[in-house]
Amino acid sequence: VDEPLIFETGSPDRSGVDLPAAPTVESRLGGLDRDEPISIPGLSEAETVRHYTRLSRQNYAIDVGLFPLGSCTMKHNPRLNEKMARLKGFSDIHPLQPVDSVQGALETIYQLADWLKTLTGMPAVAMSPKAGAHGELCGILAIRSALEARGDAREVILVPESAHGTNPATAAFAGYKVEDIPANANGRVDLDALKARLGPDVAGVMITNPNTCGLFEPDMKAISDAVHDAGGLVYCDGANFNAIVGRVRPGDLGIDAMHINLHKTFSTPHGGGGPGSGPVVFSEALEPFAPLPFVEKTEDGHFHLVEEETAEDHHESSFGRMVAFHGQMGMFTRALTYMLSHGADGLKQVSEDAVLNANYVLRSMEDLLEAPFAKSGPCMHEALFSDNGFTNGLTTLDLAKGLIDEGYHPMTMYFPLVVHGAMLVEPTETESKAAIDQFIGALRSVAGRAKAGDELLKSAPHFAPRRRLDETQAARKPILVWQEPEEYAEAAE
Amino acid sequence: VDEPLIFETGSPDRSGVDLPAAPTVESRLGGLDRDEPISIPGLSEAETVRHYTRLSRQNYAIDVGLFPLGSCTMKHNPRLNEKMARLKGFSDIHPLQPVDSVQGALETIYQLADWLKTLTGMPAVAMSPKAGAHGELCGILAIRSALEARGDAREVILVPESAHGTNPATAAFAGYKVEDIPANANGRVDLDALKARLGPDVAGVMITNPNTCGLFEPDMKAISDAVHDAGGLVYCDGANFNAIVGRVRPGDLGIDAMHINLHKTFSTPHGGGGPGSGPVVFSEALEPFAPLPFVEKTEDGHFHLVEEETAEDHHESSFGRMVAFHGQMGMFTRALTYMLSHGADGLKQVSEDAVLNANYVLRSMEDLLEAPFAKSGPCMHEALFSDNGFTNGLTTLDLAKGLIDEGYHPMTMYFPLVVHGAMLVEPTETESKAAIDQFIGALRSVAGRAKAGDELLKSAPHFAPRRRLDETQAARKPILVWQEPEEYAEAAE
Amino acid sequence: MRYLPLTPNDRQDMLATIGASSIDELFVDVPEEARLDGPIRDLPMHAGEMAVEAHMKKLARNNSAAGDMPFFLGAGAYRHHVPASVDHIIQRGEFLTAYTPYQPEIAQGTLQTLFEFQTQVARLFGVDVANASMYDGSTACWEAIVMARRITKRGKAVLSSGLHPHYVSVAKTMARFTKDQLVSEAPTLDAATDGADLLDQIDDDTSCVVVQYPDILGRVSDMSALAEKAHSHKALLIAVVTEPVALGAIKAPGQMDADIVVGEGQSLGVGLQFGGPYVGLFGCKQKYVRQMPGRLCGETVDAEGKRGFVLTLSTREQHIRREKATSNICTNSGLCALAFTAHMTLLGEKGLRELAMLNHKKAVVAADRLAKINGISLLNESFFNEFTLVLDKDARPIVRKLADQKILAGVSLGRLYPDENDLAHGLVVAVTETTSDEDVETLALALEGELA
Amino acid sequence: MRYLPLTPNDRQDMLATIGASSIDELFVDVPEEARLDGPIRDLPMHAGEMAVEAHMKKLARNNSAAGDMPFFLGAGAYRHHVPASVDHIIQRGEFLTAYTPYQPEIAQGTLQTLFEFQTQVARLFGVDVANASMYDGSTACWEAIVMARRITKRGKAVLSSGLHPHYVSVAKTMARFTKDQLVSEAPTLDAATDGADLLDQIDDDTSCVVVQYPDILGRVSDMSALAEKAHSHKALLIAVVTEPVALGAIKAPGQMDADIVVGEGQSLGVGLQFGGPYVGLFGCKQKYVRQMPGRLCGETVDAEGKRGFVLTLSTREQHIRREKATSNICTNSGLCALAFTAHMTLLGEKGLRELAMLNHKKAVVAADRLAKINGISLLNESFFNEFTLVLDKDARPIVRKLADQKILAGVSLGRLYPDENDLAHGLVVAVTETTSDEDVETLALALEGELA
Repeated sequence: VDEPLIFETGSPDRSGVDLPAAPTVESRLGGLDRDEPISIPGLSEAETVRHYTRLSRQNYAIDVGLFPLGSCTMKHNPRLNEKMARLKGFSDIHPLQPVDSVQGALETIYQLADWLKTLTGMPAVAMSPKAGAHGELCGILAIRSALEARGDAREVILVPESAHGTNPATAAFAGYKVEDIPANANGRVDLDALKARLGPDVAGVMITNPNTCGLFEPDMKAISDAVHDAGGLVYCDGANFNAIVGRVRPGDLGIDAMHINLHKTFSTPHGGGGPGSGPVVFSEALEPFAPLPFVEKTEDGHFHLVEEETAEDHHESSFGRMVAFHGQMGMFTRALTYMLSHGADGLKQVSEDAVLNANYVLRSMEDLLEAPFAKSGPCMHEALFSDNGFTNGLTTLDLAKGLIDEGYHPMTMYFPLVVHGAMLVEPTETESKAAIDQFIGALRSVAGRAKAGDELLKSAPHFAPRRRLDETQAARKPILVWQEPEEYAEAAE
Repeated sequence: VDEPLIFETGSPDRSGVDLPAAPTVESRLGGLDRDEPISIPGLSEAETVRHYTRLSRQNYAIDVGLFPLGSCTMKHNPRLNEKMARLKGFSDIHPLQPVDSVQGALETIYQLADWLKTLTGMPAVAMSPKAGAHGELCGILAIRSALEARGDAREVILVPESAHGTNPATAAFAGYKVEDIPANANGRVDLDALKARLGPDVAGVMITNPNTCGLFEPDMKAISDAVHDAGGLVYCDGANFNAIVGRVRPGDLGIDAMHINLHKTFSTPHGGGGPGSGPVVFSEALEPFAPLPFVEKTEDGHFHLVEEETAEDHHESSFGRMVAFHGQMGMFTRALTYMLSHGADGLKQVSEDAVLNANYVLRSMEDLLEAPFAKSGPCMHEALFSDNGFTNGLTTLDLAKGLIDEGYHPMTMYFPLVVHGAMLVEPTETESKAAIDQFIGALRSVAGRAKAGDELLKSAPHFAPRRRLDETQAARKPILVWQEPEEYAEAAE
Repeated sequence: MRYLPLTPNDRQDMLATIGASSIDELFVDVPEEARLDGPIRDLPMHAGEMAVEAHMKKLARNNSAAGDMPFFLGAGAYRHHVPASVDHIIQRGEFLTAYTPYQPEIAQGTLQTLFEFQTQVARLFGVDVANASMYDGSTACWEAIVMARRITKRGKAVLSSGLHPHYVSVAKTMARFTKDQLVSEAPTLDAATDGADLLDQIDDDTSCVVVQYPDILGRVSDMSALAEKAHSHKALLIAVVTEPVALGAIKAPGQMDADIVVGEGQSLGVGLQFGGPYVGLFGCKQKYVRQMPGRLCGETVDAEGKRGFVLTLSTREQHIRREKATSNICTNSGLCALAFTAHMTLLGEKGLRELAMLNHKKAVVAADRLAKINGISLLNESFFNEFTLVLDKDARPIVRKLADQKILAGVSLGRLYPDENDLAHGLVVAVTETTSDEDVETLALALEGELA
Repeated sequence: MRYLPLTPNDRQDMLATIGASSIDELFVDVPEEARLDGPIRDLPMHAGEMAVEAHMKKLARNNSAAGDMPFFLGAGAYRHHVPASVDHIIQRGEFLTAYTPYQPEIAQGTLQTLFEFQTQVARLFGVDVANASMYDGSTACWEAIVMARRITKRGKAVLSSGLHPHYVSVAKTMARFTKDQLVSEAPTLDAATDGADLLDQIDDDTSCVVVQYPDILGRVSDMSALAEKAHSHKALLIAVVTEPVALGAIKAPGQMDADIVVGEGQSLGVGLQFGGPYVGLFGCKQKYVRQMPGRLCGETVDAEGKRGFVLTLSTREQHIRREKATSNICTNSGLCALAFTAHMTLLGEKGLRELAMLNHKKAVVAADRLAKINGISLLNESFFNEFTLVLDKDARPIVRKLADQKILAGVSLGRLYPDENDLAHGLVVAVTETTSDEDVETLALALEGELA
């Protein structure tokens, strides 16, 4: 049974809330009363709960099964985190309350900042970025500010071709020109090509490490040194920090700025597409340019909020404000809860188990699926395969949709771009061996069918809430809002 | 994908909890240390959440769809109730705390008692019964105590044949002989037959009103008067109180005791089979015999707990204690929340809408399904049909299983016993007209197939998590606990 | 009204379909004189979430929540830490808002968890089988006595003086009507349990002997001799466990040959909740399975041969057998059983054993600290997480006074046995993983103040 | 460790399959000198739920929760009552723990809610289309300015002085790097908005004029003339709504011909949360849809012709277009959008209108009460649920002092505009359905005390 839209079952006269009567005074709306219908239907509470419950059951989620999306790090979201974020002392405080009335909130931010600095070996962190891509922007703005501060108007950012799409987009959004750097045969940045391109016009590089092939960049320190020698700065995309947390500190690799996806490494829920949270750690070179606001601790244990007004004293180089308030507080409480739960020993175990699980998948599949970089050594937290060897025109997409019929969410498809028909599998550390074995069994089955050219795969999935959806039609004439059927009809004419 | 049992995937060495180290002292267990394996496997938190999430998705529930189980009253369970029950002032207090430290809890019980007394027009209520059947027991024990107190050792309880099975079972459990009273052609108690049977050996009657045919007993007052005249007392099964709440007060009908299912009329969740809660209201005649403990309010606004110790002063006739503590506090908070939400006006609307919805189903189906008592007038909160007219050997069971394939939980089957192949449909007041119309459509479709003799119905359901399950095999050689496969094998020999 | 979806138009349309001109016509069977006009008096009108929440929060604030202060109460209800995921699981709408799994094809979620629950309980108790839960420990205890009567066809039950006094009260209430004979006494402040006395009470009229383990004073002792004596008279040993966490540290009753083991499962997953809802645990030997009360979930196969679970042996139950049923029970405590089994699954044997030893050893440390106080002696030689202190004065007023100081000091035996003056100096103190060293020290200092 | 299921045996078995002798071998690519031995120093070891909960609760207790005291803050974040069912819905594991719906066949739940969300937002704003949400209102505002630049190919944006100063700050931060020209001033304590001044600023270089509605001082005024003037210069009108509940009472910006409407959706479903996560709302006229940033959910059909939903127009997005993308955004605020849409569904038009009028009329009553105080005058002639009081002295120390007395009095303009001495006497006060009459009286008395 398909779940209808609220516009098809609700009524503007129905409501799932009861409100007290308003005081009987004249309204004072400046003559702007909204007279026309708003046409937003309501449902009773029972209908509302059922509507969303039913819809939820059409979703795949970590709570339902293994979610091997490479580069997305779908690990378990502990329920304690949810409970802590809902404590009224965190959930029911206003961002503009006087700072004396929110000392616990400021201390929470301060403590989380301290964990992030310690784990990365970096001296500063900007907490306000709202997501990973926002963190990238933050890092690039700091780099640009630092260069401008020394009167250096460099205009180019170098980005490896394996980078997340956000990297070039961010650099462009901040006004930079973007140039690619090729990968070498082992899936790493071509150090020589990079060195050859460095020069007085290059503001810096954006490198993902571990990179999007799931590999550690062994030359990272050399890259950093080369960029620094050429007068540039190094941005690291930290989306894959969960592969090395507790075992490697980016600060030891010469990195100047790196964002951390709290919703990946530190288990805050993805929520079907956000909210994320992307704090950015900074080297000493970038620290003075960090955005407002941030939290400082004074000698007497008081927590102090540095914002526009107070920044003038001792943080006059800040490049300014990126968001209205303090960042994703709700994610901070969850991430801090997660860190305290794991501790230094647990976080090390996290990265070890994540890497172990990924290598276990890699070695359990490489006889069946081409693993382009497997020969050069172990992978980090994710295993990369290509569709070389599929027959009968079958593609990575078909394998992915076939996995759906096996009861799994597909792996990441066609990313990174450097591998043909790329399939990026990241089991994460919260999966048991039994769960991974079962997944490998399913993946081997579908991979075998893809190599054998099984025609049925082309029309997979067959057992999902929907068959393949027509994305082309959706994009050609976008229908983004519901319209009364009559209007549909007119639109179709 | 079937969800394995925890015994098949878990490990006694794995745990989803982290505990601090125990102090290093000698244990003092009297030499009774548990040395042998307990063999209870553990799962990590991630596995645990996923296990139960997956299992939950094999359940039908109100949150998933209309749940037309007659006599079970599956109405919406408001989420505010859940939130209130979890306030630490209710959820984190011990039943034996000094009464001064739980005044709010005692007041909650007192307030709920007051609502129940006012809604039923009865002067007293026993709050401790744990469920409806436990409430029946409470009422029967009070009746027996009252009769014994006047030296009257009557031994028979009369029960109409349409009664809930719990009624005769309760009377027997309390040491009574049980005799049936027949129903008349209109599905009501045969008043003449009842009067004829009354006499000095009859302790009382247990009557369900509205009765299990979904009909109001119009002679209720006459029945009560006749029983009282014959020296007996009247127990009313209040499971169907939701049909009349706010419109009829049982106290006005001469009833001496009636239990109220908080999980039916007052929306506390059924939880897959409990916990229930079955407070019992009493007439003046039975009030002195009510069980311990209960709550009184003193002149100065203090709430006083009457238990063994304090009962001696002014409640010496109590028949004693039925449960260890105070009853289902968690259900009291939910029920009181529900009552406050609805208020006197809302509760009246509840019974009106429940009755309206049931009659709407009755009249929308009676051309297709035989409705044995429909001609005699409206029904109350549930509509009763029989399987007369089904062909090809199809039965009520087949129709029920066919409804599953339409996406619905079946109605109540084969109850009440007075109707052949009974089907008892109770939509409740929390369903919208659209939802009921959709259900009627499905029911008409399956009923049509049953009358046409559609062979496929015999093997329904086809689209559920399981096909029909072999209940005979389950009962013949019960497997109630999981055993290692080896033991299975042996057992099969 | 937020829970009622019918609009006035809907109601008119539906009345038209029914052929009635008004709602009142549908209530035609209700005699005129019994019908109420308008809303019932003396009750408030409907209210929004904000107003209701304010009302309930005010009531809740007027209680001293255990987590807000040092807390040492036990005596049949124990405060343990419940992992956050347990509450998440029981709030899944598919569990919370489901009914009894009478249609197994669409209730495998509930049924499989019950099967897992039964297996966990049986293993924890050391018996062959367990049911799908009862109302609570006290009613499970009475049901066990009735079951023993059914099995032995005898009516005399010997109750240990260590059995929770509320459980004894419940049994006495019922026995008065069922004419069962109960042999029962109050406990004495003695380090040893009444095991030896009980041996003497068992005779050929005895249906069962009922022993709590650990008992109401926190004492633990071996029940094997009682089982042997009972069996030699063809009577049954019923063991009652009010603190299931104990069985992570001490032998299971089944290992001492108990025939029926019942208990209160509240400790795991459920929380204090002022006494309810709780979850009764019920297990027994395989040979008595058909005499067991309550719901049972059993394994079977579906029409395609796939494993599945159903409610079974319902021929014992009231909806089939009516007055001949083994019990009038028609609900279990499903959602609490789910909480119990989810918590147990999180623990596993490893976690359960660790939790039990943590409870025990914290209790040992606390007992030694408190026993050092002038005017206090420790009754128990052995115990699990609960022990009895004997004060040099009446404990009850002290408990009340400490509660006013926001210290919940334990359960005075005077509260449990108001008629037994000999017990008035007794204070039962429970210590769990939630008790901190500071809590113990706060209690100790407060008691020192009262007893000085 | 409760979140890590691998046992030591599992790890050994898996290493054997991999062919590695130790975990260290898997980290071979990490240069020796960058590897850490043992756990990172200066951080605590792992801890159980109880210990972590105690830590976090201590931090939480050290904040003054709005619900515990009279509370009047707004200025871009509003305290509304969120129905209990909203939080239940967003905690469903299938919503909470799902990823971006890149595989639509198994993500229809998320996708359909986004489609419903887009429709609700578009209707609320009075525009044709809306996207699937942005980070928050402030970033949505900047994205709208960039979008206007893309559409008009002009770089001058005229910002109303009534635009939230943080939103202005965010835009200034970005404009410094993108070289956009921003025309912006601080507001003045005037009953009228700066609409007339803005008209003069619009010229043929202007990409857009950005107006907040209601504005930072709570003022509401008709934007139609601005739209007309903007359009006459082929510039766009961008309206910014920080309090969406207002649109249940006052005309939608789209009804005044705004081209792009952005806003902060926090008021519905999300809660205060110290500023985040919130949910940015973004809608526009149909003709600009392909220039809109952020995720979009669109309707389509599956291979069997059944209606379904997919993410669409992703050719605008970074993962396809890389440096040519319309924005670098690659998340929305999915779970907050779900909370918003669930709350809106519960309200419906009827509930939204009632809620809006309740807010407004409570604010009217409060404004009149507070304006009676000697030393206070009310700035606004018209407003929704927020208004500005002009005190006869600096408001900021008073706000701090009242906070110490557990009264959260509002937002002082001194906090928002530390450099603008002319604004120091301003106090912005928000009143919602959660504000009681007693709260208002408590504030009034406290202010009387301070201003006496």
